[in-house]
Amino acid sequence: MDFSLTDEQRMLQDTVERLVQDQYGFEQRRGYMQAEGGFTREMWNQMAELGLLGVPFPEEIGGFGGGPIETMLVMEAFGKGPVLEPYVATVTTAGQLIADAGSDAQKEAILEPMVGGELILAFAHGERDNRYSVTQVSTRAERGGSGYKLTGHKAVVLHGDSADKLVVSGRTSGDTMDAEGISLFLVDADAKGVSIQGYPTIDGLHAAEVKLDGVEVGEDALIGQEGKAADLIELTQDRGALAVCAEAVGAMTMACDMTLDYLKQRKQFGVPIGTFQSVQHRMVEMRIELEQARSATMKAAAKLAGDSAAERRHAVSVAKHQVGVGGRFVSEQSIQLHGGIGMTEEYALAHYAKRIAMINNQFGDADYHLDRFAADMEVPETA
Amino acid sequence: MDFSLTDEQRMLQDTVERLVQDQYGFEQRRGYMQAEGGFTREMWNQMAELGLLGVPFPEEIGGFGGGPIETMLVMEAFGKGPVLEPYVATVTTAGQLIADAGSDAQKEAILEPMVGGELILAFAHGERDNRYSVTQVSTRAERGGSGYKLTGHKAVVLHGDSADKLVVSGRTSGDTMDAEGISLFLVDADAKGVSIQGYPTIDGLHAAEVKLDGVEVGEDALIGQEGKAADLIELTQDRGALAVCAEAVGAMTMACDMTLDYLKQRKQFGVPIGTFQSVQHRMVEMRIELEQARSATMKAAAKLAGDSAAERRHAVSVAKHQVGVGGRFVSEQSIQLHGGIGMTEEYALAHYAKRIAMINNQFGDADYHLDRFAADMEVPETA
Amino acid sequence: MDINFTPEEQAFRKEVREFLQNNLPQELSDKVLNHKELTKNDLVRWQKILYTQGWAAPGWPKKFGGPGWTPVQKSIFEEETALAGAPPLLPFGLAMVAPVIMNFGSKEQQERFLPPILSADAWWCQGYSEPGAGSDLASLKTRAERQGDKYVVNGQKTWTTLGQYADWIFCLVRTDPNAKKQEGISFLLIDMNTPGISVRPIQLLDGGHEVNEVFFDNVEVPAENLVGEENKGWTYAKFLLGHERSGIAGVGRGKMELRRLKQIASKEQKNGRPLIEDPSFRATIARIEMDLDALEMTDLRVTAAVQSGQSPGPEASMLKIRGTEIRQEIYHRIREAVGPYALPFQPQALQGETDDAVAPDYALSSAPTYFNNRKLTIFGGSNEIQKNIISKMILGL
Amino acid sequence: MDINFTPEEQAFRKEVREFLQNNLPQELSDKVLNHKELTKNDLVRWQKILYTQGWAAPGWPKKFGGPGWTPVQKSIFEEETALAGAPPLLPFGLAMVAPVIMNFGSKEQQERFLPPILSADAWWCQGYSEPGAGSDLASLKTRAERQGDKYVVNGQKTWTTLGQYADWIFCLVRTDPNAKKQEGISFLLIDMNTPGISVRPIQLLDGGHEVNEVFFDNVEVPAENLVGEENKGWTYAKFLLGHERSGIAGVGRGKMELRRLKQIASKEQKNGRPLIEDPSFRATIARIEMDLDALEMTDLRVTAAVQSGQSPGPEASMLKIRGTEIRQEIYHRIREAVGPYALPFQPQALQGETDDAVAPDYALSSAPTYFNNRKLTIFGGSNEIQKNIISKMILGL
Repeated sequence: MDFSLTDEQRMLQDTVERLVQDQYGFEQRRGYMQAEGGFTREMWNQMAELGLLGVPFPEEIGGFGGGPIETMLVMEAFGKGPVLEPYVATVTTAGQLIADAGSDAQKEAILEPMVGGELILAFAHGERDNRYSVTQVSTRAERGGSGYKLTGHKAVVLHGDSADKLVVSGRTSGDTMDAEGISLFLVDADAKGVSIQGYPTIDGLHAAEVKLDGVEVGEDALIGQEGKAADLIELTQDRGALAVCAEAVGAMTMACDMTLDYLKQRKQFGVPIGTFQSVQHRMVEMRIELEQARSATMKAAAKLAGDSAAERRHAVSVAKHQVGVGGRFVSEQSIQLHGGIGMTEEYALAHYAKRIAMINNQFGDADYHLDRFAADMEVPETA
Repeated sequence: MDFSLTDEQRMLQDTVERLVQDQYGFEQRRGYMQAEGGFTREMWNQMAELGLLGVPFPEEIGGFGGGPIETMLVMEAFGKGPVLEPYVATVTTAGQLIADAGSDAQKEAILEPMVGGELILAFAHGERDNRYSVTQVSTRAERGGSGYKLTGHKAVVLHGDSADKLVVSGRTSGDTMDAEGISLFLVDADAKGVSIQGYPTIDGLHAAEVKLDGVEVGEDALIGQEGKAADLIELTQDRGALAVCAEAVGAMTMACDMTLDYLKQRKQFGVPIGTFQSVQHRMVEMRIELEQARSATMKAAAKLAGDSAAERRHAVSVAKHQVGVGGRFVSEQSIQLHGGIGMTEEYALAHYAKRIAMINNQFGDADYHLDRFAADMEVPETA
Repeated sequence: MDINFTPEEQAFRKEVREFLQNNLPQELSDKVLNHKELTKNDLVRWQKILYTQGWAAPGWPKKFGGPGWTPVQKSIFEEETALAGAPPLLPFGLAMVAPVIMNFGSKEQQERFLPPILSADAWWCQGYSEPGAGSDLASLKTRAERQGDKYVVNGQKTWTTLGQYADWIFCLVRTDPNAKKQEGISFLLIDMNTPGISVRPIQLLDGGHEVNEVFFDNVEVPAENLVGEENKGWTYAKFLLGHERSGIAGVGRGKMELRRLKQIASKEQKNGRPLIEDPSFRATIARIEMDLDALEMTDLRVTAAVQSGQSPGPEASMLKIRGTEIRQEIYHRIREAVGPYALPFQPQALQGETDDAVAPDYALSSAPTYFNNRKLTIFGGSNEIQKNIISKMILGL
Repeated sequence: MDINFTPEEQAFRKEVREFLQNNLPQELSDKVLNHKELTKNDLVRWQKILYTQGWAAPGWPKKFGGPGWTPVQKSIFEEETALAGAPPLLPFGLAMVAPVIMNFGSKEQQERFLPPILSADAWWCQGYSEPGAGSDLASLKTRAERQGDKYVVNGQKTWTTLGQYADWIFCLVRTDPNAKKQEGISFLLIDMNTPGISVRPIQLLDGGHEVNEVFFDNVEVPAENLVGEENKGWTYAKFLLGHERSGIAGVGRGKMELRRLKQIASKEQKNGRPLIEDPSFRATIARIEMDLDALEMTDLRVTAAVQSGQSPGPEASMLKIRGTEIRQEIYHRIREAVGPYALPFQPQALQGETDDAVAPDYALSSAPTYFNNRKLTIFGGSNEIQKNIISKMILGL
């Protein structure tokens, strides 16, 4: 057991923290948001130059050779922005999925340019009524001609409006609720029949509705085995969940720190409000939630690096549930303890609070992960 | 809308409160507990003389002619003891059940002596595995000879060890889980085949396991219609629930008052602990839970007096759930704010705290009533 | 004890309900029920409809043109209008400055100011909070110096709700800087068109513009606009804070929002079935309904006490605490119910431009409404302050 | 970063587990796992078994006869013994007075007192709290006056856990009544058989006799029983309070109790099916397991920090708060799981006379255990005090 970081990990952490500290000031961030798609290519290229886009990929293709721990370190630092770039969409979900299951041709076409910052990806799995389900897919992928024809509507695709290529789930057989029969495809964002409507999200990021109207793709667009994508989709969603958990830990750290500062500075009735005991105890509870979220996220990262899917599901659900529930507490109480100023758009706290809260609506909310955990839960034999 | 009491109600309330105040001091109560069955016949007779045992019965048989509101007033005052006598067992559950559904002969044989304090009853419905279920009954009542033969095990029958007669549920047809086929019988406690094992309960009352081993009763022992007792059992359990909710309100009032006193007197670090803001706010939250419990109990009493079973179920479940959850909070926090002294048997607080907590284990706990409420819950049409 | 409404009260409820059916424009209730943005015109329009009926000021006595309702009638009116999706009646004129003018203002002030408040011809806002005076209101610094027949006002107010539309502002100002904190404060009525007043919007985290900062730079106010006596303003402020507590529990609003939650949970899916059929989500909703049901009874108990002449007092603080907690829980659950569709931020769709809307109104408004209503436990005396009040006033701690 | 245990640590866990399988009497684990009453003999018996193995004092260095374990090894040992249902090792001798004697006692004191603590031949109890000095311990009043080569002690201690069995008590006493609160306190070791000492049982609400009052009436204590310097006792007390924080989260115990909750919920029925299959009860259990799982990682993080030489410090307070909350929640849910069978009060059945038992041990012990464990958030520094510590030490508030 060893919670210390390797020298390489520490350097990575320093790099990202410095990037965020130097270039993600409140006003700077507001400026970046004005760019098309809600982030600047300059920053994205800088991330590429620093090697961040290659963190979880092998060194052969220009990657850092890292794993979930490294992703956690990057995302935690990103949470202190919070950073606007399509990192989770491109690198953590779609990119890692291709690295895992893509054909050699796909990997060659995608990974190096992606690591270099030239290619943005998005993971288009969600649908209007599927909530956070892994296997509820109504998008159809019919065999025809020399490939497949995709028809369906992909919902709230993170950074779908910036993506050059989309990883799309579609059903090659079975009914909407079947676990079997789901396949994944690599689709050009500008392919015929693809229409993408992007929009900002309330936490300052971007997402898109992606409509597929008889989009024709070749055999070579299939990622992995036909009809067998469910496990890969679940793994991908768990990776996304870990990434946003780590981001939440970073953002919760900032929310706690800002609140603590405020409690020391702001005076009411002639004394700093931090001298009121009920306020002190609330702050303590916020810190406990933060530490619990940090612990659960560390364990989830470790288990994502392991090879047991059951342990991964278990640990990711614990982390995402804790971030959902504890994050809600930190987000709400950081606003509450700030009072009115905590509700203003001109003040950085609100942006952390919003991001923390909205992370619950991505990659499975607290209820989703409680359900999954409870279904899997080990029950000892009775004597 | 009028929350004031009638003169008669106020007199009743005064009578009971005075009884409890004068004769239910902490040491007095400890003395009563030593008597057989956990209460004294003297006190029971006094309650009879004051007319309390006739509160919900018509004046013709010596009753007070009251309804659920009057029961609430009596029980709330009893909660300030908390009183040990078998009032809920005898009067509120078994007694009212007979008044509702008994034959003329049964009423004549039971009610007047009961109101006079000469006859103690108990409601024997629970079974080892039925938790709080209305309709899960495995006790069999087989037709035979000139009546029925009862076989089964009735669990945690409140004051079953003092009862002269028991109201027993048994199945005349169907399977354990069926709603139909349940009947009620009046059984002498000393009938052949009845064995009763009494014991104290942790909150200072008494209960018993009642075993029925081929107990033969006549046709005239049947209460109401054969096989149709489910609704009556549910009504009876709801009456019991309302009674213990009101008792909880009385006990919660005492727990809050004692805690408030303690906060003003007990000093730590040179000041009364009530000057610490986190303690103050906890006390405020306890009071809010108390007021919510009081409100919900009042509504449940009003709805028990009405003629809609659906509204009764709704209101009783709200009250019992609130008493379960809010009572837990008041019970636990009153101990917590007292510190060690709150955990000692020699100090009255512990007895209120125990009674409040254990009320959750009678007549349906918070989960039971949440389930029932959720199943019944009105869902508006969607536009 | 009878928790049922009297036949008269029931008839009154029926009358209100029928009036709403016939007179509440669906355009308005649609906006309210979907948390779309209400314009100034929407709010004025609705108050004028009520004005025609004589119901614009539920809390006013007949003498000043109010309906002279009992507390129970007011409570019924509030519940029915909330359930029907009527726009709120803004409190700043009707329920805040008007009672102060009625009780402490001169006859001239009453004649001049009250009628346009009633008819929605004058829009008022509140000038209480300052950057350094929030919960600790008495530490306010805005100065008003008497110069002949006028006051010259300098300073800043903040969190001024809908001040951008206001014709008038009522202000607490410091007239005696040497007196003790609570003394030396006066209550002044100021025309928002006076030179030297500027209003700066504060953008809130939900993207909306609801509150403002108001700056006073040598603003000249006629001395006749002083309410009551100079340096007695704190008395009036306390009266105002203690006066209008009816409806503080927001039970009607809570019921309306709970109904929305159920409707939304019936429309949204989980594993191919309506979300409301999911046992754990259903239990969550049931828990909220149980809490609200108990709160309704507590609210009625307080209302009945007021009706029989008792002061609501600090019990109102309990209603405020629990009522706001319940509302916030509902908004959280609505945001949860819509899943990933809580993310899209399309304020234009909530302002009526629905062409690009990617989700139903209830989904698009879910997150902004959740964030906006964090204010419930902060403004109007934070819940922490309410607990301090109860602790001091009821518990004597 | 590697959250897995090293091969050496895993081997150690295996060794502990095998030892427990072979040496923990089932009679004892049955009592522990069903919350039946443990006698003095039970506790002594178990410590003597560990003593034979050299494991009686997990926290002691080898020098004094301890196993010299690392913090991680200690944590593994605590978890495995808890999971196996081993009786607790009482902290009063092993983990409280012993470290003080090791660090501040004379060589003579070390040689005299430490061996019998290790071998369970001397039973120690704690003389800290007084009726007027609980959370505010430094306001203690028990006096010790130096008279020649002895101290004469007068006063009262309370909440003395298992003092009824004790051979020795370690006391904080006031030796200089004129000094400031924290100064003038000394640390004294007192033979419980000394004339003038009387022990009065305090009965707790669960029916058990676990704590006592101890009265001192002109009790003569040899001056050689003073630990360290006179009037420096507060330093040693603080050392003691800060020293033995390992295991404060009670993760092993929490896991064991959670396992019990699951087992009980598998045996108990709801609507004819095992309670654990009820979606809402199952979700309740799952929530607890999730909280405990996260706490385990937090505990390991703190343990690893201690292992690498950092002081656990106020982080231990977080572990105490969350750990006790989780345990109490489990006890509440066990009481809930057994339904009406939480009511029967049959202490004799929990002492082994099971003829009249009307329900399984786990049901009969459910309510007493629930009530008894209200102590978790009160004793050992209440959770409120823990929050004050964090507030001051970590947050700087």
